[in-house]
Amino acid sequence: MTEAAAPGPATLAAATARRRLAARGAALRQSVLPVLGVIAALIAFWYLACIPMNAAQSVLEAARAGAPVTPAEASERRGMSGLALAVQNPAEAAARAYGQERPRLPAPHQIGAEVWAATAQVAPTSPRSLLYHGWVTLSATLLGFAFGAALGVLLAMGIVQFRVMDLSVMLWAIVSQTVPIIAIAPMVIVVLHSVGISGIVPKAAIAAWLSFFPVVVGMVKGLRSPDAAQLDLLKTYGATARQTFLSLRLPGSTPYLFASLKIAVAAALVGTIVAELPTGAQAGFGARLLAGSYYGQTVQIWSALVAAAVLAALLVALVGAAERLVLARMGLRR
Amino acid sequence: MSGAVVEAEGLGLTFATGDGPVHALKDVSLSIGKGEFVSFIGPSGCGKTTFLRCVAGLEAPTSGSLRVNGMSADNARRARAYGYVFQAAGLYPWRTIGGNIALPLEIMKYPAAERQRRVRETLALVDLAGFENKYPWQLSGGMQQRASIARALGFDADLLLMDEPFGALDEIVRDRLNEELLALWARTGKTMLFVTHSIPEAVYLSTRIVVMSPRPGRISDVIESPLPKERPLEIRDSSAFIEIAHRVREGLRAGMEAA
Amino acid sequence: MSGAVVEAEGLGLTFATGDGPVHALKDVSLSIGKGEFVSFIGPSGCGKTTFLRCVAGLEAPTSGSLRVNGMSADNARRARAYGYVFQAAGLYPWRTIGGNIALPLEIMKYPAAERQRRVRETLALVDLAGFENKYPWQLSGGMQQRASIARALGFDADLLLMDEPFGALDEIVRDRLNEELLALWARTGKTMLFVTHSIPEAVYLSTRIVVMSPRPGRISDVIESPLPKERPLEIRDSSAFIEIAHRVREGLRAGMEAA
Amino acid sequence: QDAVTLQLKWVAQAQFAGYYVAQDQGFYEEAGLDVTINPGGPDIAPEQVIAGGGADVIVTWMAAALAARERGVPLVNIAQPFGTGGLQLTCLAETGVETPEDFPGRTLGVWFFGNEYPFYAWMAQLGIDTGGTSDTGVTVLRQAFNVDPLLQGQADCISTMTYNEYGQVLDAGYTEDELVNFNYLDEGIGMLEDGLYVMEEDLEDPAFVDKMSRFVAASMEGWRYAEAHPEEAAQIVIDNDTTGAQTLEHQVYMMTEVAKLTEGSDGSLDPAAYEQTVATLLSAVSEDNPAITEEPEGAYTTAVTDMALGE
Amino acid sequence: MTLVALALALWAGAWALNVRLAAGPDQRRAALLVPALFGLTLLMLWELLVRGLAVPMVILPAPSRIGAAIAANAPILWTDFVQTVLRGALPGYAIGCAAAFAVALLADRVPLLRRGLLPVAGMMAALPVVGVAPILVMWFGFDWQSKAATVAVMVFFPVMVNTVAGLSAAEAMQRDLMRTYGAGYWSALSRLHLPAAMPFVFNGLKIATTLALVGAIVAEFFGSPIRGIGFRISTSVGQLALDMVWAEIAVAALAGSAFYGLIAVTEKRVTFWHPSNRD
Ligand SMILES: Nc1ncnc2c1ncn2[C@@H]1O[C@H](COP(=O)(O)OP(=O)(O)OP(=O)(O)O)[C@@H](O)[C@H]1O
Ligand SMILES: Nc1ncnc2c1ncn2[C@@H]1O[C@H](COP(=O)(O)OP(=O)(O)OP(=O)(O)O)[C@@H](O)[C@H]1O
Ligand SMILES: Cc1ncc(C[n+]2csc(CCO)c2C)c(N)n1
Ligand SMILES: [Mg+2]
Ligand SMILES: [Mg+2]
Repeated sequence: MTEAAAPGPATLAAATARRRLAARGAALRQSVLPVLGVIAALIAFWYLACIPMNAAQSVLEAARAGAPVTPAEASERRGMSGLALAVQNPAEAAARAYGQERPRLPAPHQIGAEVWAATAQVAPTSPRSLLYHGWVTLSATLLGFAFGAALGVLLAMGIVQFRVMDLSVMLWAIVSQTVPIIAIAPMVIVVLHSVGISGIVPKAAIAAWLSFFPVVVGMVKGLRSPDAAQLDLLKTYGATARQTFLSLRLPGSTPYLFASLKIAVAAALVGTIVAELPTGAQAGFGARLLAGSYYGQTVQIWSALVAAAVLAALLVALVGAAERLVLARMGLRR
Repeated sequence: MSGAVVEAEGLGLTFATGDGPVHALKDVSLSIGKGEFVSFIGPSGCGKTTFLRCVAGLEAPTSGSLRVNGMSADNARRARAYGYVFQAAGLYPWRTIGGNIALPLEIMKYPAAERQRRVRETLALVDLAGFENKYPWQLSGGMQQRASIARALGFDADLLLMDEPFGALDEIVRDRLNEELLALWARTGKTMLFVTHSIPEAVYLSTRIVVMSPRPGRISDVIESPLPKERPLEIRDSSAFIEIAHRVREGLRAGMEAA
Repeated sequence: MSGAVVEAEGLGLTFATGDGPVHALKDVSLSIGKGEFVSFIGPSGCGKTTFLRCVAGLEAPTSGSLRVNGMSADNARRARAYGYVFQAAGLYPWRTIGGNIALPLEIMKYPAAERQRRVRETLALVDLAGFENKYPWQLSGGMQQRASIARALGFDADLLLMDEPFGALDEIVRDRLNEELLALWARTGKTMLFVTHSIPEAVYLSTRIVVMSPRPGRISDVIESPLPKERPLEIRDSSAFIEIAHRVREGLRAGMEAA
Repeated sequence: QDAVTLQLKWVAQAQFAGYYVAQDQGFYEEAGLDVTINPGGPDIAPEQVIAGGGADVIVTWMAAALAARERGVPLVNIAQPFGTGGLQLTCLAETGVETPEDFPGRTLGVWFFGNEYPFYAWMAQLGIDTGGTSDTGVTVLRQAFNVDPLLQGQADCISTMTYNEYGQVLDAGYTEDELVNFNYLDEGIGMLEDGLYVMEEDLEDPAFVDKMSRFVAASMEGWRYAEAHPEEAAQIVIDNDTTGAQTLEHQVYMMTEVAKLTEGSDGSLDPAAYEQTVATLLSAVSEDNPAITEEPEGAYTTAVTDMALGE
Repeated sequence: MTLVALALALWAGAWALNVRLAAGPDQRRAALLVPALFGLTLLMLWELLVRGLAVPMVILPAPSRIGAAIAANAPILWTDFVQTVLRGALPGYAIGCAAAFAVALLADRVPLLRRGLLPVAGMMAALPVVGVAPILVMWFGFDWQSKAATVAVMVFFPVMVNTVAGLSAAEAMQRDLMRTYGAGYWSALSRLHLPAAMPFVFNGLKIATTLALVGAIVAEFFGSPIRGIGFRISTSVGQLALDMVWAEIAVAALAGSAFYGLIAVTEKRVTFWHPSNRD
């Protein structure tokens, strides 16, 4: 490229900006719109599903209010499916599906209102704030994820480098995951508590328990993904195990590592929430879920669920962003 | 015995596959001295690659003995005795072309400045200057192959194992690289094991030509070249050259018919 | 216009890469009639593969027009107008060699007995009889390449696109396959687009030789061959042959120097 | 100030108002105590926590405490703030259950996790099979700690506490006369509910006994205050609810109902009620109901309450 | 304390033995012996530590007591196994995986759907089971149906995400080949995309096996008949019968590992061609 042929810097900048805008527009059409479309379809289906799901209560309320319903007898209605009830009482079922206090399936707007009320309308430090509970859960999740990911990577390295570890650890790592965590969690908490450890650490320990496994599996697969030809090349250089690891296995495993980190961060969140159930329903999304279930507050359960899902999505997106950054640096994104 | 860089005695290798064993090499005996340029030629599937892999310590022979630089092939490998150009380019997709060529240099702990210098030089040698920052998939097949040659030439190995390095190159580039290779060899006194399918190439480059025949892979003929060390491209029109080429062709044909 | 199998007009293709655009093809105009055997020759990286991929509808040109069998390249692809031999073998690792060759036959719904027959025949044609049940990674580089040739020959396409199909083969097998290919072409009247780096091969096979030059890839010369359709291998020693080969070499050299 | 850790059996709610009120009103502080109240949860067994050293004193049901005692956790009742119990079986009248004779063939929701002992004792008394296979038996559903099975039509009867789940059924739109209640107390298999338990070896230390007596006294003061001021007590509970999930309305209801259970008690254990609990448990020992197999010894002490009330 | 010291010595000894075995010539024997020895060491360590430190039984029972509980309660454990694994986990696994596979195919077919569905699916994948299970119990009743539903929901996302990833795993060159044949969708699917996807699919299936059992057990915590692994665990915790709790945990772990092993063996057979399985 000669200087003379190059366009002036101003035009170049303008062209770049235009291109970038166009690219952003394309990205919008490519990624955001389909997501919105799918979400819209889901929500539409959700609203529709509310009618039969909540029909029993709708009809009960209607009957209480003196409206004629079929069948008229409560005992006959028992055991009828929601769909049948909705078909026989379409008007009542549709009209009363979205305003119930304890719906079987809350409508999206009810959840939205609850989430809004619990985030925007209370101080973020109040136990009534979802942000507060989100932070409680998030902090344990991040700590557990950090531990779990580190442990997972270390184990995977050991498994790939040492045959003993491959033979002994892998099997038992699998076994550790088949142990019902919800049964173990309370015991872990009681045991740790009895040796004086409480607070965030027991929760993080359980989060780490769930999150190390996907990392081990993915990372082992990734570290073993280089094919024979690629390994042969390094053998011809007489590369040490360490060098083979650093220059071939590690970069080769990066895509696998990130795929598993995404699963692991979601698993860490689930682990934290599980751990929050027996810790005495004190705080965090787990406590919200539990308390909601004890007091029949379905809307509250769902809003905690939605909040947890959003948090998970954010965490996964964060890992995804890191992935794009790293892979782009490595030239692996085309 | 001393001075023999590669010393094979009754070498054999049998692959066990799902439907029966495949005899890739059988009773191969060969001694290659320091500074020799030995070409291997033979029909596809006759075991040329397998032999080179044995020398490189990448495949374990199932019978016979093999010494490289007086050590076992595996120890020679660990001592970084050789450079290897594989039949397929095998560049690492996460490294740029420059990064791929720097890879062995990094592993052998060449200082950074030296690495840069060598990458630049070998890239120029294979005519890829300017492609340093491209990724492998952005290169044509022949360009990838040249990058892999550059990768093996970048560091100082006394023994070079090259498996059809110029197979995907056009005649002109190939001629140029043949000349370069010969010059390099003359200058450095490296020992060369070179697999090719081109008879003229084999004759032009080699001090000795090993003709192989297939199933099981054996040495069917070994032809010493009387050509001088100094070889301009025009030597290919000389009668001596044509005569050797003819012998190689005959050897190949005989091996084929016997099989 | 009618009867033109491939019709390119001012064809251009630019790849956008991380550090700037790469002009792989520029202003390529070419018309290939039915039954022609056209070879493409040119230095590594000049755009031969890219041009073949455009014809196959695997790459979309960024400028110019291209018709294949009177349709767009994409429609021709859908109409299964051609067979393609890639520069790398690209066999599916989960299928045996036989399974790989049967793949297009299955897709094109050949009856099972017919499939079997054709697999057997084409395997024999490329000298791989007996390897039907082996997996790709159990074959040598040249054997894999032959399997991929067999895969493209197994079904009846009127147009064959071959990208350096014989690059990894020894001279003898190569000669034999050259003869076979020529015989097949003469028998069936297929149209051939053939990329090679070997000048004698191009001259021996082709009715027309397209010489390309690099950066950006352009056609620098088109050479019509006056050789008769009937071509014994010995024709390569004829003066007509040597003369054309010389022209091609000159064309190549001129293209290289201009670039 | 002496530190005391109290492990509750359940989440922070008005069921434990007395302790929260005592804390909030400074009764503990006045008694020279620094009390930490740890709420429980569905899978935290307070008996396990105290055995592991995670608490000094726990709130639990007597059946569970006696069972733990037999399994090597020597718990001792030191006080019994709940004079009577609130556990009942609530049925929908529309299903046609009116008396225990209507049970066979029905699906009954039962709380497990150590709360199943009274139920099995009762069924043994009624002679009803609980295996779920015979027509004359009942199908037992392990009910989560909510009322969904009744509202969703999955059970004919469910376990409720007068002060909590029963209110939830009412909140769901059912009226009192649409519901049929079987109170365990009325059926004669009442078992002592929320009591205070400590480890036996701790009681050997007079300083600990003294600490506990002050704790019990202050707690009972808290209960008295809570009974008198249900609204305020409910608000205190809400303030201590770190989940932020409770509603004041429901906690006021709960406080009012809990008051009915604590009103009669000055904190001391009624030995007759203890005997009845033990007798009921022993009368129905079975595979499903392995609470205790033999008469417990030294499972309660009046020393603490004597001291507390003596002051 | 001596017991603790003994435990540590035992650990060191067994590890040394394992290192020797793994480096030894008989790899087949090592593959069986090493993990067994490792597990045995863990158990011994546990036993000695629990005894040496006099941990109360209600906190952590020793393996010998757990073994005794298993032997004494075999019929109960069998009933629970049938309820949780055969009636809850397996049907749920089958349904969830089949649905995930179908949706993944659909998403792969319709690019718009894929771009829209994947992020949403990622979000749903992170829905905590403990939140979903009570809702599903409310919807599907307390018997095995709700357990199967929970399992189906849990396994759905990992299988789907992996399948979608797998369906795009074929290399550019392999796809180009299909394109040159003008292969139709189903042709390319069955001959290229499915085989190429299998390593990924099995990845998902393997993750799903561990989730399946956990899901079925978790769901039992939110309402169940009076049998099942989860039911027994939570009831036994309440009764402080910790030996029984661990007996059930052992059953769950055994069943889960066997299930995992089954899928892993199938994977080896199906993806024999993959470089990681070749030698
Ligand atoms: N995917 C791609 N991205 C960027 N550049 C590419 C890509 N594919 C090819 N090129 C570039 O296009 C040019 C032509 O490549 P092409 O593969 O057509 O060459 P070729 O003539 O087939 O060479 P060879 O004989 O070495 O195979 C090269 O400079 C190459 O770097
Ligand atoms: N991993 C393997 N498993 C089984 N058989 C193998 C394996 N590698 C090579 N072979 C067989 O060994 C024989 C020799 O192969 P080799 O690659 O050495 O041939 P080659 O002379 O290099 O041929 P080409 O010129 O085609 O590259 C062939 O018949 C091949 O099928
Ligand atoms: C661990 C545990 N869970 C449930 C109960 C039974 N119970 C007692 S009070 C109450 C009210 C809930 O608001 C319930 C369910 C218990 N005693 N312990
Ligand atoms: Mg080879
Ligand atoms: Mg090419």
